[in-house]
Amino acid sequence: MFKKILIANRGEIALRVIYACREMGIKTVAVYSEADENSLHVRFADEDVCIGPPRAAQSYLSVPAVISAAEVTGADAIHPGYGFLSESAYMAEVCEACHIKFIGPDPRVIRLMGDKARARRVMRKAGVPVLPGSEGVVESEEQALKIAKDIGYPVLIKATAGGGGRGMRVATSPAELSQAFRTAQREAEAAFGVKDVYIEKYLESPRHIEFQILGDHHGTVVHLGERECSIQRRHQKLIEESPSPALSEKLRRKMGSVVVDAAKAVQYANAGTFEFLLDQQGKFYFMEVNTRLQVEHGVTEMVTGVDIVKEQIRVAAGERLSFKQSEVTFTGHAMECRINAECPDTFAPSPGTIHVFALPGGPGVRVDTAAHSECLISPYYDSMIAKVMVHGRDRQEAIARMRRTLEMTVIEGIKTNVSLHLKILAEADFVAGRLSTAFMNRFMNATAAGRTLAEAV
Amino acid sequence: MFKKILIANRGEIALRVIYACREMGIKTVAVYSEADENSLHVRFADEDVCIGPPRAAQSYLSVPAVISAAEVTGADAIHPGYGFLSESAYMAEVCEACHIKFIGPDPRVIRLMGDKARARRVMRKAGVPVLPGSEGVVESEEQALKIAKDIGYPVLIKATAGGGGRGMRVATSPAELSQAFRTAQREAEAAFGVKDVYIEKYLESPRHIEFQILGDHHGTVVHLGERECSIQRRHQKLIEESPSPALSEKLRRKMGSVVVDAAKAVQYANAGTFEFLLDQQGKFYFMEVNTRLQVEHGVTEMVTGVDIVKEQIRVAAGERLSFKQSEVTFTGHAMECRINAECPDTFAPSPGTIHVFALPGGPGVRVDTAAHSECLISPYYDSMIAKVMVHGRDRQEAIARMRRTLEMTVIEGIKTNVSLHLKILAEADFVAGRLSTAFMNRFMNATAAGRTLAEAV
Amino acid sequence: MINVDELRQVLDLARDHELTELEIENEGFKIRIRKGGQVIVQQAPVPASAAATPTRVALAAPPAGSAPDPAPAIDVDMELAIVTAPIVGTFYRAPDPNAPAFVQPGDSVKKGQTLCIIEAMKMMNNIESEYEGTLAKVFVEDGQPVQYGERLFAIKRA
Amino acid sequence: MINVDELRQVLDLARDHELTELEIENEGFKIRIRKGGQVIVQQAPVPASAAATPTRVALAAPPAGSAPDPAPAIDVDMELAIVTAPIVGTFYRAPDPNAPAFVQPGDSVKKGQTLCIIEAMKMMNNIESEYEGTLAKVFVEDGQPVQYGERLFAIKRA
Repeated sequence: MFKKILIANRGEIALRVIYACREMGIKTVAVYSEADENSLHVRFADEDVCIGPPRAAQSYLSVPAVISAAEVTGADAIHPGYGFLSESAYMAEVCEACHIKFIGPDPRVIRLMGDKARARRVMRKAGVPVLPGSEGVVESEEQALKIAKDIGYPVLIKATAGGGGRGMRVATSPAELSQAFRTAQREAEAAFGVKDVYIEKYLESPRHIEFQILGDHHGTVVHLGERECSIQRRHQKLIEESPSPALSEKLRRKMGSVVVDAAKAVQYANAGTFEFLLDQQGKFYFMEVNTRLQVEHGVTEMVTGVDIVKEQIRVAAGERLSFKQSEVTFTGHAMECRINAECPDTFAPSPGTIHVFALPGGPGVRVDTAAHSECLISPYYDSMIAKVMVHGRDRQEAIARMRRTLEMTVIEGIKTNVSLHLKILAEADFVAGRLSTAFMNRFMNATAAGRTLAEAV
Repeated sequence: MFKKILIANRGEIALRVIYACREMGIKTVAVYSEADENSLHVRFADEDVCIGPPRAAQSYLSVPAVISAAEVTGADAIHPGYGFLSESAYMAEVCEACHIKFIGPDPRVIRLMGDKARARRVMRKAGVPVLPGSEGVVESEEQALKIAKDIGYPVLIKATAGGGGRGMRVATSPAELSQAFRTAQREAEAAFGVKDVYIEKYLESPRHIEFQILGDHHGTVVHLGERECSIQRRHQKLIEESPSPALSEKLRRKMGSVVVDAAKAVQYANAGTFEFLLDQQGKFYFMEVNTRLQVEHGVTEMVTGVDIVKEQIRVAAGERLSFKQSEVTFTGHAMECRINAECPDTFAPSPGTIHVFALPGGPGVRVDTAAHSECLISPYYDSMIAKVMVHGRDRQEAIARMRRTLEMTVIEGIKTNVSLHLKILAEADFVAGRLSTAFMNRFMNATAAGRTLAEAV
Repeated sequence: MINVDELRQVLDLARDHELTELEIENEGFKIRIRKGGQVIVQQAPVPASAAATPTRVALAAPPAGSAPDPAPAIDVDMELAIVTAPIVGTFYRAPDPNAPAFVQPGDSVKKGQTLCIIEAMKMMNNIESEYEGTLAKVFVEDGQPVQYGERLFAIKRA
Repeated sequence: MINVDELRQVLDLARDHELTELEIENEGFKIRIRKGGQVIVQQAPVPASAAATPTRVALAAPPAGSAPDPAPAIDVDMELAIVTAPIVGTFYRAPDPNAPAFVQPGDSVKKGQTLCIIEAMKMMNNIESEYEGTLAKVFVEDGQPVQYGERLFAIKRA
């Protein structure tokens, strides 16, 4: 087992990794930018190294800075958390070259899954349903028009290097397609430095369903069931839950076995998430694989009792997974609300000092956060300040528990989206489990219409 | 179902009841003394009523004040929490007379269990093993000497109205007995107004094992397994866990069925706890029944997934228990540390303002507390400021999780016993599960000896 | 007692509204702030007999609109005695619905004279005056619930 | 930036220790307190070129003993320039173990002159002076790890 792990991240996920390491008796090294000197992850790591100025590109995203910090502290492994360098194949390769274990899949797998068009091809070969679309990169407008004609409109144009909704465009007609194709290429080039795009069939109101997997270096891959993350705004997840109200036991087993087979086909080791779209007829289509720990992993931990971060560390150290697929059980229903430092109406970020920060306890509540009273939420990084998770006997109890938890949450000094979450949780469609990735758009439009009406009266 | 519940308590347990009520859609009324005006339970209840000055006798312990508050607010039920009026048969009777539901057992059962000597007789009749001892109250020194000779020394003299270790004395010889008998009577009279005492066989290093039960008004009684609460100092519990490392599955089933049968024999409805001593040979002896919600109920909630407070409310409203004994499952291992505002060495209370209060999250952690940054811990009430609970796959993981949670707990402005807990959690006997009610005495003596040695060197 | 957080909130509000002078007085608690000069915080003396109701300090900064209501302000210098509720219950101004009130504003009041009834647990509790003087104000409407320490009457002492 | 909590902690400490005067200075941050007079808090100007290391404000009130070490205090008025580590790595004062150090205290230093090497990811990175002057102090021992922003040298500017 590792003796010392460097955590190449900040905020709540850095603390989450410290929790796991302390429970396993492993020493930790925190790295931090100058903006994070007073952060809890620095306070609670055994050692800490300042690696650069506030801008992430020169600190948390700097491979040399992180690797040097690992070298000077003698860390034998690096946990990248999520975001930052967690899906950098280059980072994983440099770790390999420096004989530091990267706690994540092999660089080969990261690189493969990072190329969305190639991943799609490989997954289709492994028997995973993918949306009808182009075979890899679409080179020209003519080719795009031909493919769209074959698969039928609407279609989605996506950057092969994509993520977060950038370089993504919908087209409902040939006329729109020409325009959208060029826009997507431009956006892709601006955002990722590569203009390559591909084309897929566009689904109207699909659900976002993802499967959590864990693989070890002894050929074992298990899945920990699904999470439904359909409540998104501009491809940013807001609420995640497990199980999905849309999956029958039969569909869960089918998707689970497809996912496990596909992961075995690419010799997947460590934690990963297979993302799918599920249409209204119960058909599922592969979107992408996230080759890292996910923000919303806690939801799965609550229903399965598996500590995903500890398993990541164990398998990275060469150990076998501590359980078999047949030992995985699903109990009750879990849900997560991402609390962001932002205005609940305009979504403008709201950095600043939190003067009061108090979250309730009680049965079935878990809060992962690096925030506390009198802490500064810096403008340099992500606006997520806390993950409020609840677990109940069923979905209804989970929703009731989430509501009382958010109602009794006190965060003062900055604006947060707590009130937005409470409005979503009160929506009839949400309560009934009628979710889709179109939910938030409809919700925002209805809210805006309500406001306009109220102003008119 | 009730429309509005008045919570006749304060602190974390008042919040705990608010959590349950909000999840069930029931309105709440907080009562408070002048010392608690700024407390969270007042803030988060739907209504609040000041019922008296800081002294509990004139506020939280005042039956007229609490009942009047229920009447003026139109509450249809009262949840008494633990402590204060929770085991007052008189309170339960007044509620009955005022047509307000008391969320607890019938006054008849409370009164029976409150008389320790009578409860012992009834339990023995119901087939529950009790320690050899007197048949009810011991009137004279002569009678005491005769009984002690029959059952053999050492013996324990206990007040029939006892609790918290007051009116309790051990005697190892006839000479000691005469002295101890008179002292116990005097203490009992001073503490409870009744000098009645009885005699039991005294066990050397027993474990404190208690069973959580729930009964409804339709004749169903279930047990939710045991808690081991052997880590006590002066009869105050410090650490509780479930399951007990000492119980085999066979013994658990046996004790569980004894408890359920006994509860049925007295037509027990609502939540209750049967306390036992378990000797080193695996024999168990009835001590007493607590006819209320227990401080440590959360430990049982973590391993069973049952929300005990919600069940209390349901059965008080006349509903059936929402599950059967056969549906009760036990998963993993849970542990609770009671965090007190006190000096960890001298145990002197440490009231004052908490300036910083931050507790970590992560998987398997639950913190029930009414404390927060900049809150005042008043000198009028109990020194317990938080209950830190953890749940792990097994006892080892639970201990590791508790350690990392307490290590990363930040409470500043007052003294707390967090460091004491960390020392206990590091003890070889504790880690090995070698627990007994004598543990803390041995631990304190060893610590004191260590200090003396260190000072001598 | 001075609550530093409360003080800070008050000072923040004063700044936000660009006040140059602010004075809050609420049953024995008094804050006076002058900008450009000094900050003065002082606790005004209250008659020992009146139970001082503590100011609620919510965790939340109070919205500007909910600042202490200045309407029923008690001028301490006028030697007003405040009678507060000694128990929780329902407040009645008269012995029965058809009877006249025990006392009306302007009436003279003697020590030991019944001022009102508070019903608690079906018991009618006569509340008697500890003061001699003239009834200045009735704070609670007939038939309303009162909590412990709630203001019932102000008596201008003789 | 002034951290008010820190200041309060400082003031509490000053009171607890019955100090009549206290001065803390730490790379561009300066607090001076005089009791009986006024409280003066000011941010001293630092040379724009030197990276100012922020003061760590721990959640915990710092124990009295861990107050900023006054030993390597930099007198801003003396026009000392501070060279800090631009990268994380291992600090070497000489090109190889047997060679003499690039610079010694008292040596004159030119702009662009190599002051030391920081090894990071097996690469030797020459750290060059941005200042002209005389080397006043070396803060780090040869072969020690340095983090970003850590002070390496002080140069008395010409």
